[in-house]
Amino acid sequence: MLYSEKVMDHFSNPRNVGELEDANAVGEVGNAKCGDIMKMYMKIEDDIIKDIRFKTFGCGAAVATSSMATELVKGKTIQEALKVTNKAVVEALEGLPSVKVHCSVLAEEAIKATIADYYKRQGIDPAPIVGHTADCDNCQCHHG
Amino acid sequence: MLYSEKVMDHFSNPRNVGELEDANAVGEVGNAKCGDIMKMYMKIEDDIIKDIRFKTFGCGAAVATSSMATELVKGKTIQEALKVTNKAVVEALEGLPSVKVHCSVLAEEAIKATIADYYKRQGIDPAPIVGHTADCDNCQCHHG
Amino acid sequence: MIYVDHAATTPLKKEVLDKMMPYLTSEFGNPSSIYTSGRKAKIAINEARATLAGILGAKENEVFFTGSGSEADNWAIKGAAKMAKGKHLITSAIEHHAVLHTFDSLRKEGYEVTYLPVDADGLVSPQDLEKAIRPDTGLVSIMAANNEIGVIQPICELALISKEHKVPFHTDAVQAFGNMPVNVDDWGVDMLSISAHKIGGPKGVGALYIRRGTRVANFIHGGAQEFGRRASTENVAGIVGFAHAAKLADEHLDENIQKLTQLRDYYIKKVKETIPYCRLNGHPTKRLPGNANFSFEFIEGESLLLMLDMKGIEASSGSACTSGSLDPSHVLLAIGLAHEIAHGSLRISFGVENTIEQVDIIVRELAQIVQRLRDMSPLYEKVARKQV
Amino acid sequence: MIYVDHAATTPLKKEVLDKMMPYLTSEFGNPSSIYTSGRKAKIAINEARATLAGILGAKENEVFFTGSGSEADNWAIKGAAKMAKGKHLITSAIEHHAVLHTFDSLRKEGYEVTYLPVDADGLVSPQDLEKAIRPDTGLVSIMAANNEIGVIQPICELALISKEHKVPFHTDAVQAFGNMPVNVDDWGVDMLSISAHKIGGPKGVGALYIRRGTRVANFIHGGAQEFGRRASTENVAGIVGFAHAAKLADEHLDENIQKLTQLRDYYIKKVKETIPYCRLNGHPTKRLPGNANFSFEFIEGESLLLMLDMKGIEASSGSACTSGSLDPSHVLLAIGLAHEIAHGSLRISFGVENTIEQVDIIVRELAQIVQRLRDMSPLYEKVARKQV
Ligand SMILES: Cc1ncc(COP(=O)(O)O)c(C=O)c1O
Ligand SMILES: Cc1ncc(COP(=O)(O)O)c(C=O)c1O
Repeated sequence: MLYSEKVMDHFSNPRNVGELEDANAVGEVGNAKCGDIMKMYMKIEDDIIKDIRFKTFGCGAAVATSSMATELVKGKTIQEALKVTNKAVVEALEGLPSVKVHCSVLAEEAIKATIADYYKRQGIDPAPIVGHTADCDNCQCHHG
Repeated sequence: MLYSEKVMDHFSNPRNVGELEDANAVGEVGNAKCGDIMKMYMKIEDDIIKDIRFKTFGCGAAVATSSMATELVKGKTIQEALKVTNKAVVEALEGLPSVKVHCSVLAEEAIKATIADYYKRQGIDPAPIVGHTADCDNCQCHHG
Repeated sequence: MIYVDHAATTPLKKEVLDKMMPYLTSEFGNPSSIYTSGRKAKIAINEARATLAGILGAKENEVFFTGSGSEADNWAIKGAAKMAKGKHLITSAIEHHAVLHTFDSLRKEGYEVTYLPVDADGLVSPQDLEKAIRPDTGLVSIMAANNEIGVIQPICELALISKEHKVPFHTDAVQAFGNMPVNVDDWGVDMLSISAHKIGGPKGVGALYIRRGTRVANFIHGGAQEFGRRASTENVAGIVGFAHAAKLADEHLDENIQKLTQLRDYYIKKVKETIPYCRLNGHPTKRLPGNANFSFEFIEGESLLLMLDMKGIEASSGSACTSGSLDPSHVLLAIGLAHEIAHGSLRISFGVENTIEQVDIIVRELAQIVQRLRDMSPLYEKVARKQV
Repeated sequence: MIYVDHAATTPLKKEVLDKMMPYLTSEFGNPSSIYTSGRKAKIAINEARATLAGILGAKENEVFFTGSGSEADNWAIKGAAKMAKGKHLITSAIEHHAVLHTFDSLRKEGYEVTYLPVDADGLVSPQDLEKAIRPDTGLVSIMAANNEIGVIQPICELALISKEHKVPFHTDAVQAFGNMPVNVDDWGVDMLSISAHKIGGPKGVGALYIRRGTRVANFIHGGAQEFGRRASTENVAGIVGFAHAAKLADEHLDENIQKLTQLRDYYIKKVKETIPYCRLNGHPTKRLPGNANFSFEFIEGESLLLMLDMKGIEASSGSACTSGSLDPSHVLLAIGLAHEIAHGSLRISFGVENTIEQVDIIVRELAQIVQRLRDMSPLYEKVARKQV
């Protein structure tokens, strides 16, 4: 199992790590049992993701995908952000070992969950816009 | 499978090898199918083995046991020669690999068969004196 | 670089390589060949076998070289199962995968396997074994020392129970050998697996001890090597290296144990003093001298390893063989750890070349890294808040 | 010393050892470990696998390293038999013991095995295979080139017949690999075994090619090494050495074949000219470039070998693996030799370091030794008398 240089870069210097004091959207996906939790904080203004932070409990790939995902959506509109797929994250990281691809799925779900939270806080039902968001009872531990 | 130095000595410089022109006893044991034939020539006078030669088709151990067996009985009386067991040959050779012990049995049988031939030529039934001699229908190829 | 993952593999000792070199250069003969170079190779193997047998307290014709510890485990377990009268087998819940997955494969073939549990310290209870043995039990296999948490089982007692019931007893001593006294008669085991690369020997060579009279089917069929028990042209250099590594380990066993225990205990004490929310996994004293396995709450092991690696420290999270897998270690779950805590474990396994100064460096770096990972962990957030 | 037993084993090439050395010294990491030294080892294995796959015309995830050629044979045959729907298996009468004894072990487990005969030249007939295949045939295993008489089988044709009947086809290419072009697609085989020590690589490492989609049960269970197909900490140095030896053999294949063929044909011509009562065993041209196997009537092979050895010439009588056994070679019996003639056979297998001058020495010494042994052979007596 070998990580790309890009993964190692984002793991060792994760971008946008930490909490966001004035976040108006927070999402959390994954569960501790599975060994991966991603929590995302966004500050959204005029449908644009002005700022973003994350906290992650997880492996190297989990940290790197979190970091890359935040980079990919930072400054983007909500609509653009919702189009960021796990595949885009994997590509941006120049590949992930196959046993770690689920981390990129988690990253995609973290973005969606955070945006869903934003809509909820606005009193808007996120489901029609964001689609089904991560539900950790469905999360499978034994991907390998 | 490792041969002792003594075996290698008797193999590389076999004693008493060849035919004996004036032999008055010749015995042959083993068979080609099994990969071992020992033929012994003796010149017996006054019940003493005055001279002895052998020819052997067989492995290193077959040659060495033939050589050692001839040495052990040369100059001995028939009675002494009949007491030479395969064990004595193995001991004199400082051991044989277990898969090769049957060669020493063949050597013992060769002595007996040759002495039996001597008695036969004298018109004496060898069976009561020499006992059962090698019968190659009983010889087993698959000792190993 | 500070290498503290000797349970995964060890550096090949210089003296061991020196002994191997002739067999990697001029002495290349095939030990089955009867000419000079073949005989030299054969003698080298015989000597290596005598050395190992001597250390194990075994007879020479009871020691068979294999291509790895895993092969030895597979051979022992499948070979004994095949010859067993019954279809019931017993092992423990914390075996190495080479044992566990071998039993899994036998289950698929119709065998029934009982997995003895372990207590919170990681110990198998002899009473549990006693209770588990049935008239149709064909084999008991319990490891001598665990690769993850280092726990040393009461092999002597367990083997005795097995013997009383006339059930052959195998032990995976891959981690124990070279790190504690291992004697097949003192333990009373019928089969025992070992591996060279765990004790300063080369990778790709192991051995299986089979007590005379124990019924075990062959595993690799073919040529008449290893007394007709294990076919393959022998890895002469590897075998010679294995024996020499074992000899060195044996000669220095007492001093090595003392040194490793000192490093381990110092490390354990320092970690407990320095890093909150940690727990030592495995029995505090019935453990391999070089093994210290801690769980650090709120963080995940792989990240921890990678960050340690960036600081030049090479250690392990669970067993090296399970990396790439996403399940937390079955050993840590078996001793009762919650999944999320099991995920955050770090195994340090010292070797004699490690120093007290290195331990200080490791603990210092480790404390910082654990803090850094906790700071980015959503699980720690809540705890941190409560603390304020 | 004149070493002409390359079919038994080969000297480890200096360049190969050089490539192995880093992994016997500083680069000792366990390839399953995720830290730097582990990753370096992993990369080395990946590269070795890519090299071998490239030479074989295979995909990288179709090549699995093993601990020997014998293990590869055992794995392929037992693994395919286990997954087969039927209980009928086919092999040839002249396989290496690693194949033959593996089939024997399966017979004991209830499989039925058909042993295809060979003609006087040692060739398996495709028609025989066609006839032998039944609806319940689960595997065909026929060696590419024989280790004793060097005969090269029509693998392409044989594999095609197997394929037409949807039966997986395995070939033991341990002797073929490195001595002739070996390409899994050209041959159309589903599995193929090779071994490092036959091509200037180290002892104790082999490989099994398994075509994607071929159903083969695992053989050594445990850790997730080799894509989860073959457990054991990898013999990193051995694997690296294997790949480099294969690369060298591949790069020089044409010139090596030319050189070996020249040595072989010169030797065969000289022996025929010089020594009466001899016969060349195996097909005169469909044979490995370095192999010449003669039977010399009235003498026994072991004595011949020992005497050659005393003159510094190392050669073989039948396969090295069968030495110590008293049965004449099953291969020589299969091509129709009488027992007594089979006993007197000598296999010379040349390597590229041999020279024409050495061949002259060999033939000169051989002629003398054969005569000496005949002079002490009671079988020759009669012939000699007739001659007078
Ligand atoms: C044709 C053939 N198959 C298999 C083997 C076994 O290979 P290894 O010695 O690597 O187990 C050999 C040589 O010993 C061989 O010549
Ligand atoms: C307890 C235990 N058993 C078996 C093995 C397997 O040994 P090897 O890697 O030589 O196959 C290992 C190490 O990998 C181990 O720690």
